[in-house]
Amino acid sequence: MVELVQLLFAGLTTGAVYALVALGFTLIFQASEVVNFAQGEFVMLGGMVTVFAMKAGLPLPLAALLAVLVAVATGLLLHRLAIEPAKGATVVTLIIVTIGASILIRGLAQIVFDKQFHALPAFTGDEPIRLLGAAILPQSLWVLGGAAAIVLGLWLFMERTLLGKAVRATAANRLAAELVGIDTRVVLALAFAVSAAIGAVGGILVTPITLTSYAVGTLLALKGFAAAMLGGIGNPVGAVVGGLLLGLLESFAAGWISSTYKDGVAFLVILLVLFALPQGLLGRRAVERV
Amino acid sequence: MPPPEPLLEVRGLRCGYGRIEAVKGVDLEVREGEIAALVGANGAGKTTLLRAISGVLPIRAGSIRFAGEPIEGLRPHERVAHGIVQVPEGRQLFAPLSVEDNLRLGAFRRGRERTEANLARVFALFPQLAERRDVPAGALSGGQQQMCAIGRALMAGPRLLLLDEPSMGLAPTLVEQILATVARLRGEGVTVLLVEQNAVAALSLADRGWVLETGRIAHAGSGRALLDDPAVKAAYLGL
Amino acid sequence: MNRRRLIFGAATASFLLPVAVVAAEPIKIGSFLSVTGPASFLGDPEKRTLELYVEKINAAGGVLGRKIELVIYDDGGDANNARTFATRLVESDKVVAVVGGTTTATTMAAIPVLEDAQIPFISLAGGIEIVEPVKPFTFKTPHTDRMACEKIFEDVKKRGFTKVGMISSTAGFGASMRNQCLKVAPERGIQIVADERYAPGDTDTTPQLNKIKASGAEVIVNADFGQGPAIVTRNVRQLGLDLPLYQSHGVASKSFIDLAGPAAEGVRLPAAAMLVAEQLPDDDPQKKVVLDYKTTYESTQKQPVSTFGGHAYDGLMLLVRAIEKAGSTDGVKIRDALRATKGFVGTGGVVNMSPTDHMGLDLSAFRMLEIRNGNWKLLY
Amino acid sequence: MAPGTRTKLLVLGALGLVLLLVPLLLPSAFHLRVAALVWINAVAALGLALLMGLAGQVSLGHAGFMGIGAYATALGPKHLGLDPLLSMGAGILLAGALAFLVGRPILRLKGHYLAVATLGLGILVHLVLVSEVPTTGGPDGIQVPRLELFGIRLVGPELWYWITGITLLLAAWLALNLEDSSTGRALRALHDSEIAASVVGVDVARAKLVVFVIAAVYAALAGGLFALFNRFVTPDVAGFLRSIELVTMVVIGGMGSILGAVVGAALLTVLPQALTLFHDYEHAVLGLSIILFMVFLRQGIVPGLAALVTRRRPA
Amino acid sequence: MSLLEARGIGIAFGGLRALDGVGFAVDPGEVLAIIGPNGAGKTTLFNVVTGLYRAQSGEVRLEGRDVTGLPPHVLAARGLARTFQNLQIFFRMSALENVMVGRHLKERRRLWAELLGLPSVLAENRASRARALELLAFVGLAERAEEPASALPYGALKRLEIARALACEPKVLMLDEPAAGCNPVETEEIDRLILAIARKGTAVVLVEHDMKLVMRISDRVLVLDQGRPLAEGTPQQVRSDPRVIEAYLGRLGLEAAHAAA
Repeated sequence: MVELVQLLFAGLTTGAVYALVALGFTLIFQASEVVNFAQGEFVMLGGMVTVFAMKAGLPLPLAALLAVLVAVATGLLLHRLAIEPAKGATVVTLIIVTIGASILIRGLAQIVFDKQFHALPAFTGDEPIRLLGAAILPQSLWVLGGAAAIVLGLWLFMERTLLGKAVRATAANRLAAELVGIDTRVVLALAFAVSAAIGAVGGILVTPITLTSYAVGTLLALKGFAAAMLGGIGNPVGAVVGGLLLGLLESFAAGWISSTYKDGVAFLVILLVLFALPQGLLGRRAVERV
Repeated sequence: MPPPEPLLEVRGLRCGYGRIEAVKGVDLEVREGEIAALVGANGAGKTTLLRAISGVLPIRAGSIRFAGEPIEGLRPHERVAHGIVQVPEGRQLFAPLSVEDNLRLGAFRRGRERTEANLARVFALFPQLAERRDVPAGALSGGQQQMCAIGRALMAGPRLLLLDEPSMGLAPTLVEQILATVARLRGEGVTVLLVEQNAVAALSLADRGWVLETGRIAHAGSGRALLDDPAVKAAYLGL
Repeated sequence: MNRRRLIFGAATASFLLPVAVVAAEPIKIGSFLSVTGPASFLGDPEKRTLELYVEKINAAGGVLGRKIELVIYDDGGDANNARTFATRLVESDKVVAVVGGTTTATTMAAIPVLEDAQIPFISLAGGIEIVEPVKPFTFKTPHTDRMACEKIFEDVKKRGFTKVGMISSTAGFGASMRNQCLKVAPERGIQIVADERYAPGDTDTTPQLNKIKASGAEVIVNADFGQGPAIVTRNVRQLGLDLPLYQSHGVASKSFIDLAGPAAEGVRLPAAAMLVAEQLPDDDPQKKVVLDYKTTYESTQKQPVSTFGGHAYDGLMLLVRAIEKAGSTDGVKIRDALRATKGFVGTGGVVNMSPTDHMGLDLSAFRMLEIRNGNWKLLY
Repeated sequence: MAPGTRTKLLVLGALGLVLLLVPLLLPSAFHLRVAALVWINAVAALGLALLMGLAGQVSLGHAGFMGIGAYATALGPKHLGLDPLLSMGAGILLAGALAFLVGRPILRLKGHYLAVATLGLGILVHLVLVSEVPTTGGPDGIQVPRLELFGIRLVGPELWYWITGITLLLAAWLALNLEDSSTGRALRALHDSEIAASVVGVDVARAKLVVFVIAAVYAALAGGLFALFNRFVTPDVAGFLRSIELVTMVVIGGMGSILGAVVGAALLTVLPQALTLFHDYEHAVLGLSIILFMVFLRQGIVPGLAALVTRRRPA
Repeated sequence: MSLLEARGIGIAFGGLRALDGVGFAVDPGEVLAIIGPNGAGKTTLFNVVTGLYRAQSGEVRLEGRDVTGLPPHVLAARGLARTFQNLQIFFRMSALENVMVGRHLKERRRLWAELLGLPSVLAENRASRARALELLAFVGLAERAEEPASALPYGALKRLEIARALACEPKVLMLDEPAAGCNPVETEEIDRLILAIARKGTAVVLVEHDMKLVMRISDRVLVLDQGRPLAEGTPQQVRSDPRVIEAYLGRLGLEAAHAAA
């Protein structure tokens, strides 16, 4: 029982970060059909900028804000300088563009920052909370709470505001969106900015637990992508479910099956899920129209 | 008294995709309150021309003036703000969003109060939409989708409505209904530029028409005159 | 006639010597390091150290009166790249010797190339297979992972424990040290009761630690470098596991203490003397060398010293010494001189090489440290 | 002469010419070594180009097959005492068999789902290579014995330059033949519309499986060549980044273009060597170059340049 | 026994009944038109018969053999070919190659021979090419054979699809709105084409909105409404059926239907 709770929380914490990355993937994918492999770099920027801003003497909240701003600016630049000029290119070409962008951002980060690992202090102390005999980090609760707040906020934005609906409209039909007077370039930029912000917040929340360095983005992008696909791409709920599930899978696989093959177990499950449900868990099962 | 300035004036317009020039120097004008019809074979450049007017396709040469102002430098959403609204070919609804959301998004550039009034007006025009306001637009039947698309355009309060193939893929009874709606809109003071496959129906409705042939205007005149033109009849109307 | 000519030649040579020094070709020393990628925190200080000291050597007049020219490539931690760069150093840059190879994998990939070309190669990686069996032109400066296992187990026994729970990374150094520890354990009377792994980049190891907890282990040994050990250390404390925790020399830099935070308190590890330079007794032969290096590095690079840079320092100095001793840049002669190294005091220990020992360090080169009050404490 | 045959001769001629010219222009052993790496990568990229460019199926795990070919070549002699060449053949068979087994369920997936499934497959292969230390040597890699043929040791960059170059030429010839055949047309057709292809009688699932197996075999062949040539392999050959690199080669060179795959392989193999000039800025410049190439030559280098040339030519 | 026979086809998508108890039969050389308002299930019926959708009830028989639920490529091999309402063209290929793909079933494929480019493969290519050129000439696209399909105008693509379907040498040809989006002149060409195909003994089933076309060329007409059969008979019978006029034709359609007579 203790072990179960322990594994559950470990999985949820990791999964929450995957979920945030997957959510970023989904948002940009919905608005532009671009699978943004630079999504992990936003998480890296969130953590790294906060670390270096705090080293420069800023208090945590200000440093975090700065980090989000830097990530958002990076996201906007990515959109303006790489995605926008490549408009009309094929899906795979756009993927390669974002991979190029991710190498570029990482390359710049290793110059601007350094190549070492860094930590942030936990927001509310390191003293574990005891729950059913298991030890839960206060920072884990920050991660879970933060992720939940982001998901809720995003949901309200998309469902309840006209601007949010404009984003969904652009996702559904870009031409029609332009024709009703939506500036789709702004909407796309918005999607990149929001994705970057989500990623950065994830990075800030999780760095006290996981540490960070200029290179942490690649792996997160990979896992986030897998999570987004597991849930069914283009579906924000799917992204969150996929992320949490992937985190739990890894955690329980490590705890109960084999820590060596824990990533293998996770990907094996993804493969099996896709074989059974080719559109992911919550993806739209569109009947092909001919 | 000189004739009033045209609402839309297109001069020497050229545009196309890639290496293909689909519209090769077109002049036309539409006056306030008219129904104007653009007919011609598939691939003649009708849709391309409409896309250039609404701004989703960049032009290569020529000018477009709307209400006396040059608009060729404006982006599509800015043209919507000026009152040029296109109902695209194939409806292009926001399929996963509800009918009401589709309509409200039509008024994306307008104030909230007028949106409510407009919504009531559209629902009055198309009562079937009111009944299904919470249904995802993608689940509507073909005719209802066309109504929704026209309704969405009306939400923007257009001065010039660009209608691209509103009858495409619809059963004959529905075509009649849609065309009747177009005639009714003229009565409400909306200027309409109509592109139609169904040339006879379109021209019999239109005050003014053009026959487009491989990117150039081949015949122009009042709708009636074009319908009676033997050359047009033989080549385009199949009569 | 022949003789006269020779004498004349020699005279001319000695006369022209100062000119010759200026005009002489620089000695090219090559290096391939993992400056970026997962081992960048090793490769980066290594690169800085090499550049720093080559500059210092050149400023002091060079070697054999010739300047050193350093050619460094970044293999990004990829062994295949390392091999290509090794070839490039040999074929294209025509270096006389190589000091580099951040990881065991990159080193092993490069060895055949450099051996074929008969180029002396001093590796900066830990794996024991680099020098065992001995390869004619391959040397290394860091302690091996096997030595770390032995040192740790020695300490474990001293404290009266025998049951060890291993946790290691699946990649590179961690994997290789795990293998060595598993091999050494029975010899040292140690029982490995748990053997858990995690992937590089993993951010949570509590599932694995839970299993160790359940296995009845008395101490935990973590084999890895980079951020993994910091996460393990934090996780151990977070789970409230009250077991002694050992790390390896792979974490021997101040950043580990920063990363692990208060959780690092009480962690033990075998490491080179450099980390505790100030605490060394004055009669310690290494004291001067490590203090010198530490101050030089920290004052110029504005970052805390690590033992990894020290390995590069040792490698470069060993090589320079050998070239001077050999009086030549011929590969075989340098190799012979390297093999004859005796009593070289480096940051890693006192090096005594032989034709059968291309590392020249013994267990005494390792010190047992414990982290106390956020700093290294020399135990013995 | 049919247009298909003309293109075939043109492409093979161009490749052959480059093959002959490189040793004349860049005679250093290091250059030849890099060139041999280019040819090896090009073989793998070619297979992927058939899968991606011809049939429109993405694989983000293709390096996994390369890894199988490479490790079979390394492990056969070590554990089973097999001849390296024989081991390589076994590796190629193994990769083909694996592709055949998992191909059907995986290729039912579309677009990004296919991407993530192949990604998973690649990661699983990589994971096995990393984890099974007693067999594979783990992350530190493993030495590969020298290849001996009829008692002659095959060593030296010149020799390997020719071995790999001629293999590439053969691989390209086979690929070009496939392109201009019934199966090739079926593959190109299903790229545009699987439904239309199926209603004219193309067994879409089978056609995709065939090209997937061919692509896997090409990759495994490249992996085997790499192992023999490099004489050292690490699990990196099967890693995710290698897979991405292969995809980038295909896309940057120009999807669906045989020559493009070779150009892409050349660019991505040579570029990192050239970029060592930039030292710390190496990665930033690499990332930037990829973006610029894709933005300005979005169909890929070969088709992009071809389009430029034809546009310049007066009509 | 008819050449192609569908009986009691029923299918639902997410609870919505798209087809319910629909059937038809055609004989060699016969032209059957299926008409009905949008959403009546015409295309769905096509998709069921050609194996793209799996029906929940009913059966399809081809030459008396049960072919229900067989995949499209197997049905194609049995002699069923079709075109699509929304064009399904291989845009990366030339017009000629599009039709050559249609020869797929008539080509012998041995992967090894293809990889090695053996003479037998080259001969096969030549044969397919020659046949495809003939078919392009038949639909009036001979001089555009080498052009990329993406460069052809809409009307030409409609005919290209027909040529591709004919390349399979089908016993039954199913055309989904062959004249949609075509101007009257193009429509007439298609009209002639269909009659020529039927005259050669191929059964033609078509879905079409253009009443003039339907009335001119059909032997029989099946009217669907909301997934159910509404009427069936000769063009004359159907267009004077009050239910059909009410549900579908309307004033304009009726005019057109009579104009064609």
